[in-house]
Amino acid sequence: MASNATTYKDLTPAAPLDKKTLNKMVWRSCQLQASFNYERMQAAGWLWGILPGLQKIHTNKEDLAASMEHNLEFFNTHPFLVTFVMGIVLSLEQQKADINTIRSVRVAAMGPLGGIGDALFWFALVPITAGITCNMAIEGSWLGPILYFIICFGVEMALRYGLMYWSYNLGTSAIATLTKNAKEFTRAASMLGVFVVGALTCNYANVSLGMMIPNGTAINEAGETVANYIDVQGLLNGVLPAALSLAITLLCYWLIKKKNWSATKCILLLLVIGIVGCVFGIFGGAAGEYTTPISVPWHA
Amino acid sequence: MASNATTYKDLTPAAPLDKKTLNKMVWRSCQLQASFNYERMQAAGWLWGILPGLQKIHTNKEDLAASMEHNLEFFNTHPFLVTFVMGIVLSLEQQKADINTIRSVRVAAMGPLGGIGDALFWFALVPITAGITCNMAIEGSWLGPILYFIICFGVEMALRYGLMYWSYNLGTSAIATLTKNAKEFTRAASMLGVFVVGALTCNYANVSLGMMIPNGTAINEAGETVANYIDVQGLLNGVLPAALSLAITLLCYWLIKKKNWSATKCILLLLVIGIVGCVFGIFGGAAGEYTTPISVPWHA
Amino acid sequence: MASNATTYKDLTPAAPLDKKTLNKMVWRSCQLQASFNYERMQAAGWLWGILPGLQKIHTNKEDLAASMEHNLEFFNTHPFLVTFVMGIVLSLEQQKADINTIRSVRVAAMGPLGGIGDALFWFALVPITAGITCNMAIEGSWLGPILYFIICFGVEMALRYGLMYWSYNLGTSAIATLTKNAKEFTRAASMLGVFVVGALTCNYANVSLGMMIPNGTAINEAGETVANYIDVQGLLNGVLPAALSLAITLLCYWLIKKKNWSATKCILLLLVIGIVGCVFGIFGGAAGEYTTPISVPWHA
Amino acid sequence: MQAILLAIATFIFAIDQFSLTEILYRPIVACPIIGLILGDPQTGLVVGGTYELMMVGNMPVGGAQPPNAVLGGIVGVVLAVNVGLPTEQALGAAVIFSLFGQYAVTLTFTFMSGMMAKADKAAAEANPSGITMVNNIAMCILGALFAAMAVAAYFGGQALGETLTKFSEDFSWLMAGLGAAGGMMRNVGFAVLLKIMLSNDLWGIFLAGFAAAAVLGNVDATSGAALILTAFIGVAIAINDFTLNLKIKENAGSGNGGVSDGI
Amino acid sequence: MQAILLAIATFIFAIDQFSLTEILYRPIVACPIIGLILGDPQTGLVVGGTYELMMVGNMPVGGAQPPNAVLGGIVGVVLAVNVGLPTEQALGAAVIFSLFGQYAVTLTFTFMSGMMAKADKAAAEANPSGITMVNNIAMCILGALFAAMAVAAYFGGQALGETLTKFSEDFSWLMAGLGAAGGMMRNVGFAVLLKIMLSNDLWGIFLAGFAAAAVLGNVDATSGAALILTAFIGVAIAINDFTLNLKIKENAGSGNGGVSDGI
Amino acid sequence: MQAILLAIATFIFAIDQFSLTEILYRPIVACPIIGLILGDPQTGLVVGGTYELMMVGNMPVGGAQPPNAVLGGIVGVVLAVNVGLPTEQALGAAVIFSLFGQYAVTLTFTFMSGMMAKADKAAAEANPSGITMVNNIAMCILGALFAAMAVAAYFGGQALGETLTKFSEDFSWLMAGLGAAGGMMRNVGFAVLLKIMLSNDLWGIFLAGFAAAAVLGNVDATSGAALILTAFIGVAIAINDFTLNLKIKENAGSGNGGVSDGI
Ligand SMILES: OC[C@H]1O[C@H](O)[C@@H](O)[C@@H](O)[C@@H]1O
Ligand SMILES: OC[C@H]1O[C@H](O)[C@@H](O)[C@@H](O)[C@@H]1O
Ligand SMILES: OC[C@H]1O[C@H](O)[C@@H](O)[C@@H](O)[C@@H]1O
Repeated sequence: MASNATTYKDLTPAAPLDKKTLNKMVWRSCQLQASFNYERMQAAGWLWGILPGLQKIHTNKEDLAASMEHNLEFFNTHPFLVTFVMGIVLSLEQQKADINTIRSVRVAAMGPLGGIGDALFWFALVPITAGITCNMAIEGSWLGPILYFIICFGVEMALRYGLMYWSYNLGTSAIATLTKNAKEFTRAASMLGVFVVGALTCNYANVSLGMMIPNGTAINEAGETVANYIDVQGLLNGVLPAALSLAITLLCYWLIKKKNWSATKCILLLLVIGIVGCVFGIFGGAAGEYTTPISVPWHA
Repeated sequence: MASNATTYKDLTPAAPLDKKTLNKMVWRSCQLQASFNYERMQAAGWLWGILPGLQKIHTNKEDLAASMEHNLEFFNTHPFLVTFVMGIVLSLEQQKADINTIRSVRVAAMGPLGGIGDALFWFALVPITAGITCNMAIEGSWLGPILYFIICFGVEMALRYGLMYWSYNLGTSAIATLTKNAKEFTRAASMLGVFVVGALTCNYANVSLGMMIPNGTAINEAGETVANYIDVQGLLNGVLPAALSLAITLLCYWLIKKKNWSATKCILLLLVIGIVGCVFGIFGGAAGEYTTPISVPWHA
Repeated sequence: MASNATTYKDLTPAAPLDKKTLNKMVWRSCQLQASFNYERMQAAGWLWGILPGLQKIHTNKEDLAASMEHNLEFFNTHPFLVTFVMGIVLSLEQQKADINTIRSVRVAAMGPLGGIGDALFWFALVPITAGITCNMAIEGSWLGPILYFIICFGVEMALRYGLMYWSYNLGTSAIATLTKNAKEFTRAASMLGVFVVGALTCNYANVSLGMMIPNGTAINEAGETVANYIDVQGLLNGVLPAALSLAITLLCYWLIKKKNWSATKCILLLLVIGIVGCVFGIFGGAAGEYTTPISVPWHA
Repeated sequence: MQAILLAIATFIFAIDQFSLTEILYRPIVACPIIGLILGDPQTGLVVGGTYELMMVGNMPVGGAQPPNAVLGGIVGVVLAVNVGLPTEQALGAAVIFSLFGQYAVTLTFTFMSGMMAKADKAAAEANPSGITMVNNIAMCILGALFAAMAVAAYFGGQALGETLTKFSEDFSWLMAGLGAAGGMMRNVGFAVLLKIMLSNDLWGIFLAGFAAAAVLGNVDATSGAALILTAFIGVAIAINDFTLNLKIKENAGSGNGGVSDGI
Repeated sequence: MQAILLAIATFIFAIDQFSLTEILYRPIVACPIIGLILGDPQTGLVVGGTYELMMVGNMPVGGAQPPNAVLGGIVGVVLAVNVGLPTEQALGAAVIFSLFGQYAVTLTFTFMSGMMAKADKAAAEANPSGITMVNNIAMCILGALFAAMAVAAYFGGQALGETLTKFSEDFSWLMAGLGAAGGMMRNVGFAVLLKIMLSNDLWGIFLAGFAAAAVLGNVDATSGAALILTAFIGVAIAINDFTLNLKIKENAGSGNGGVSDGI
Repeated sequence: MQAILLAIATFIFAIDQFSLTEILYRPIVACPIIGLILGDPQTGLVVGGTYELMMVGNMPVGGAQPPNAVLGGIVGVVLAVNVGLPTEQALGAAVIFSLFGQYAVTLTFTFMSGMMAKADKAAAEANPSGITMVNNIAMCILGALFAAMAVAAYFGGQALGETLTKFSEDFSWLMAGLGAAGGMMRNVGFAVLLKIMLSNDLWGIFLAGFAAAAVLGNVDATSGAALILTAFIGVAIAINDFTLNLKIKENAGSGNGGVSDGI
C-alpha cells in the first residue's frame, strides 16, 4: 500500500540516466505485463521496468521505497508505447519532482496512450500484417510467419527504443520551467490525473447486472399479451451509465480512505461479491451465458 | 413575484428544527404537487411543504415574506425525493444563508433528482411491482392491489422520511465551513444553478412547430417526381436543438427583466400564442394530431 | 503574411463611420466570395468589403497596412450574414482595439454564423422558395423566376443592410467598458478564438484517405472465407476523428512558426501532396471515385 | 347512493394522482375499490389489473400528461359492471374518458398557472394560509372535475362517450392550443429564476449548460442521465470557481501582509 | 451574336454564383434568360424550374463544391433549344458540363490560393487597389472559364459532351488530386490564425475546442448546430476567464492598498 | 520427448502472449513451430495461417480476455497432426481448449491481484528483487498452467475435450463469478489512485471526467478516441488552472511590492 510521502527526502536532482540504463529499461519494458492482474493491471511490470533507473536515481533507501510504492499503483497502457510514459516519469523522478506530480503525469499519460495504441497496433498493424502474410502460411511457406514476426516485432522494438529517448529528453528539457512553479504545476497535473481517472472509471467499466426479472405479461402496442422482462442493467443505464463502476470505485475509495482497508481486502470482498453474485445469477456473463448452481427466477 | 431582497434582515441562525416540525414537513411533502401548474410546476406545494419550518425559522415577518417569495419560484423534482431538497434548503434557511445561495442550491438539486427519481420509480419500481401483482389482480385476488400499495407506498414513505433527516443533518454540518466564505460560495452555487437552468431549458423543452409546408414536388434519387414537404421544426433543429425553448425563455426573461412584466402576464401571452398558434396549425400536437378550425396549407 | 504588430501605432479612436461608408460596405459585402480560395476562403473579399471603413479609420499608412494584413487571414462565414461580423469588427477597428482582440472576435463570430446561415438560407429559405416557384416556371410562367429572385434577394439585402448597422452600434456601445480592461478582454477573446479554431479544425475537416488494403481473406462469423479489406481511414477514425485535419494544421503551424515558411509554400506543398497522393490512390475522392494513373493494390 | 360514493372516491383518486400517496389512484388499486362501490369487486380487480399493465409505460414525467389513468380505469369499471361490457371493450370505450381526464388536467394546470399570482400575494404578505388555500383550491378543482365526469359516465354510459368523442374532434385545436401553451409555460418559470440568478458574467455558463444538455440529452446512452451528468460538470465548474476565488481572496491578503508562499 | 450574348450572360452567372446577388445564377432564374437569348424562353423556364428542383439539395456549404448548377443549367437549355432534346435528356447530357463546371471552380479556387501572396503584398503596402485587383482577377478567370465552356457547348453540342466525358475519365486522378489538395488548404488558413493567437497557455483550449466539435459534430441532433453550441461553451470559458482575471487584478490592488473586503 | 518440447514451447508462448515479444505467440508463428516439434511443419503452417485470420479480430483490449489464441492454436495443431483431423475440424475441436486457456488466464490474473500485497511489501522495503520475484512467479504460473494443458491435450486428445466441455458447463457460474470479480477489480486500482490524488476540491473534476467519458465513449464516431479526447479537455483544464494560479501568485506579489501593471 502506498505510503503517504509526497516529497522525497533527498531533493537534489540525480545525475541524468546513462544510455546503458535507458537501454536496459527498454528491454525490461517487454515484461510490462508479466504479472498483469485485475487490480493494478501492469503495475508490477511497470515498476520492474523502471527499477534500474529508480535505483540509480534514489540512492537514499527511504526515497527508493517511496518511489517504488507509488510506482506500484494501478497502471495500464499499451505495451508498445509504455516507454513513452517511462521516459517522462524517469525525467521527473530524476529531478525529484513532487510525488503527486509524478503520479498525475503517469496517470494522465497512460490512459490516452492505451486507447491510441490499441487502435494503431491491435486493430491496424497486426490485422494488416496478418492479411499480408497468412495466405503465404496457408500455402505452406515459412515466409509467412517470418515476415509477420519481423514486421510486427520490428515496429514494436523501434517504438520502444525511440519513444524512451524522445520522451526522456522531452521531460528533461521541460522540467526546469515547471519546478519553478512546482506547487501550481502539481495541482494542475493532479487535476488532469483525476479527470482521467474519472474518465477511466466510466470507460473501463466492466461489470454489468444480468438479471432479467420476469415481469408478468405486458400488453404490447398491437394489443397482444406478451411475456415481459425487466432488464435491471438497462434501467440502471437510464439512471447513470457505468453507474456500477462508479459505485464500486467509490465504495473501495471509502473503505480504503475512511475504514483503512487494504487494497487486498477490497479485492477479496469483490471476489466474494462476484462469485456469490453469479451463484445467484445477479451479474451478467462477460464471456457468454452461464448457468447458476441454484435456480433463480431472473436468470434464464 | 419574488422581491429583490438578497439577504435576510435577521441574520442570527435560528434554533435547529425539532423532530416534530421535520416530521410534519415529511407528511406535507406528500402534497408537493397539489397545485401543480405549467408555470412553476410544484412551487406552491413545495412552499407549503416547508412552511412549518420557515415559520419556525423566520420569526421576523419581513424575512418570512422574503423566504416565502423565493420559495415560490419554479420548482420541479421527483415527488418521492423532494424531502432531500427540503432538508438541505431548510438547513440553509436556518443558518440565514444568502438568499441567492439557497435558491441556487435548490435549483441545482431539483434537476438531477428529478431525472434520477423518474428512472428509479416511474420506470423501475412501479413497473416491476405491477409485473408482480397485476396477474394476481386479474386472477381475482385482492392480494394484488394490497401488495402493490404496500410495496410502493412503503418505499415512498421510507424515502421521504429518511431523506429529510439525512439531508438536513448533512446541510447543517456542511454549512459552518461555507458561511465563512459566503460570497465565494454564493457565486459558485449560482454558477451551478445557472448551469442547471441552462440544461433544463434544453432538456425540458416541450414545444415544437408542426408546420409541414407543401413544397411543390421534388425529384428524388431515383429520378421520380414526388410530393415534397418542408418540415419547419426539422429545419430549426438543424440550427439549434431546443431553439424554441431557448427563445421563449429569453423572451420571457426580457419581458420580465426589462419590461417589468409580471409572470402572469407572460403566461397569458403564451396562452394566446399557444391557442392562436393551433388555430393556424403552427404548433405540433403533443398528444397526437389535431384539426385546425381554419384550413391552412401547412397543416394536413 | 501577417506582420507581428499587435497594437496600432495611432491609438486615438477614429471618428465614427458615416452612413455613406457603412452603406458602401453593405454593397461591397456582396463580393465577399469574389476571390474565394481553398486557403483563406473569403479573406480577400472580406478585406475588400471593409476597406472603405479601414481607410477612413487608419489615416496612418502603417496602421492601415497592419489592419489590412490581419484582415487577410483565413475567413469564412455565411455570405448573407457577413455584415454582422463587419459591423462589430469595424467598431473595434475604430476604437483601435488590440489587434489580437479584433482577430479573435472576428474568428469567434464567423464560425457559428456560418453554420446558422447555411441552415437558415441554403437549407431553408432557398428550398422553400424553390418549392413555391418552380412549378410556376415549369408551367411556363415568368412569375416563377421573378418571385424567386425578389424573395431571396430581398431577404438577403435586408439582412446585409440591417445587420451592418445593428452590429456596428452594438460594438460601439460595448467597447467602452471593454477597453478599460483591454488586456483581460484580449486574453478572453483569444481563448474564444482559439477554441473556435479548434472546433473548425475538426468540423471543417475535409480530407480523407481512400486506401482499401486488400487484406487476404477473413473468416466471418458464419465461418465462410471472404475477401477482406482494411479501411485505413476507418482505422484512423478509431484513433481520432478528423485526425488528418488536425495533423495537417499542426504541420503547417510548425512549418510557418518554426521553419518560417510562407503560407504559399505550405499550399504548394499540399498541392503536391494532394496530386501525388491521388496518383498513388492514397486519398479518397471527394466527388466520387477516380482512377489512378498507375495501378496500386489498395485502390480499386 | 352508488353515484355519491363514486363521486367521492373519484374526487379522492383525482387528487391522489398528484398528491397524497400517488399510489392509491393507480388502476390496480382504484378499480377494485370502484368495483366494490358498484357491487362487483371481482370485475374491478380484473379491469384494474389489466388497465394497470396498459398504463405502466405511461408515467407522467417532467409534467407531461399522458392519457389519464384515473378516469380511464374508473369509467372502464363503470362500463364493465353497469353496461356489462367485457373488460377489453369496456376499457376501449373508456379511452375517450381518459382523454377528457387529460384535458381536465391540462385545464387545471393552465388555470393554476394564473393562480400563482394569488400565491405570490400571500407570500409577499407572509401569509401561510393563503398558500394553503391556493393548494386546496387546486385540489378541489381537480377532484370536482373528475367526480363530475365519473358521475356523467355513470349515468351517460356509452352514449355519452360518443358525444364526447364528437366534441373532442371538433375542438381538438383548442386542446392542442392549451397543450402547446402548457408546454411553453415552464419557460416562464426558468425566466423568473434567471431574472435573479443570472448576473452578466454568467451568461456563458447558462449557454454552456444548454449546450451540455444538448449533447447529453441526445446521445442514447446518456439521455436518461442527462441532468445528473450535467450536474457533474456543473459541480466541477462551481467547485473550481470557489477554489480559485478563495485563493484570490487569500493571496490578496498575503500580498498585503508581506508574507507570500513560494515567491 | 447569340454566342456572344450567351458568353456574356454565362460570364455574369459564373461570377454571381459566389458574388453579387448569389441568386441570379440559380437555374430557375438563369435558364429562362438563356432561353430568351436562344429565342425560346418557354423551354428555358421548363428546364430552369426542373433543374432548380434537382439542385436545391446541393447547396455549397463550407466551401464544398457540388456539381455545378450554373453550367449544368445553361448547357441544358442549349441542348434543349438547339439540339431539340426533351428536358430530362438535355439535363442528363449536360451533367458532364456541370462536372466540368465543378472542375473549373476547383482550379480557380486552387489558383487563387496561390494568388493570396499577391494580396498579402498589397496589404503590406497598404495598397487597397491591389486587393481590388486580386478580386477582379478571380472573377474574370471564373467568368472566362465558364463563358468558354458555354460557348463550346453551344457549338460542340452532344459530341463535345462525349469527348469531355472521355477526358474526365482519363484525368479523374488529377481532379481528385486537386480536390484533395483543396480540402487540405483551409488547414493552412487555420495554421496562420493559430500562429498568432495561440500562446503557449492556450494549447489546451485549442484541443478542447477540437474535442467539443468532435462530439457535437457527430451526434445527429447537434451536428447541424455544432459550431453554435461550441461557441456557447467557448463564451462560457471566455467570460469566466475574463471575470477571474479581473478579480485577480483588482484584488492585487486591494491587497496593496490594505483594504480588502471580507477578510 | 515430443511432449517435453511441446511443454517447453507452450510455456514460452504462454508467457509471450503478455510479455517478451507479444508476437511470437501469435498462431501464425507459434503453430508452425509446434508443427515442427510434432514433425509436421506444413500442417502447422496451414493451421497457423487459418487460425491467425480467425483470431485477428479478437485482440485483448483494456485487459479483457477473449478465447485464448495460444492454446486454441497449439491444440489445433496437436489434433491435426496426431489425430489427423482436417484443419477446420481440428480448430473446432480445439475451441474448448481456447476457453480453458481463457479460464487459466482469468485465474492467474485474479490470483496475481492478491499477490500485489507481496509486491507492496517489497516496495516498502525498497527491495527490487521482491518485485522481480513477483513477476517471475506470475510468468511461471501462466506458463505451467498452459504447458500442462497442452500436454494433457497431447495425450488426451478429443476425449479430453469432451470431458472439459462437460466440466465447463457444470462450473460456468464459477468462471462467470471470477470474470465478474475480475471486471470489478480495476476499480480497486482507481480507488487507490483517488485516495491520494483526490483532494476535496477535485471531486467535481473527477465527476466531470466521468461525464465527459460518458458522452465521448457513447458516440460512435468518438468512442474509439474517447480517452484521447478526454485528455484534450483535461489538458485545457489543467493548463488553464496552472495559468490562473500563476497569475494569482504573481499578482499577490505585485500587490505587495506596490507595483501593479495596468491598474
Ligand atoms: O420529471 C420530474 C417530475 O416532473 C413532474 O413533477 C412530474 O411529472 C413528476 O411525475 C416527475 O417525477
Ligand atoms: O459554411 C459557410 C459558407 O462556407 C463557404 O463560404 C460557402 O460554401 C458558403 O456557401 C457557406 O455558406
Ligand atoms: O487497452 C490498453 C491495454 O490494456 C491491457 O493492458 C491489455 O489488454 C493491452 O493489450 C491493451 O493494449
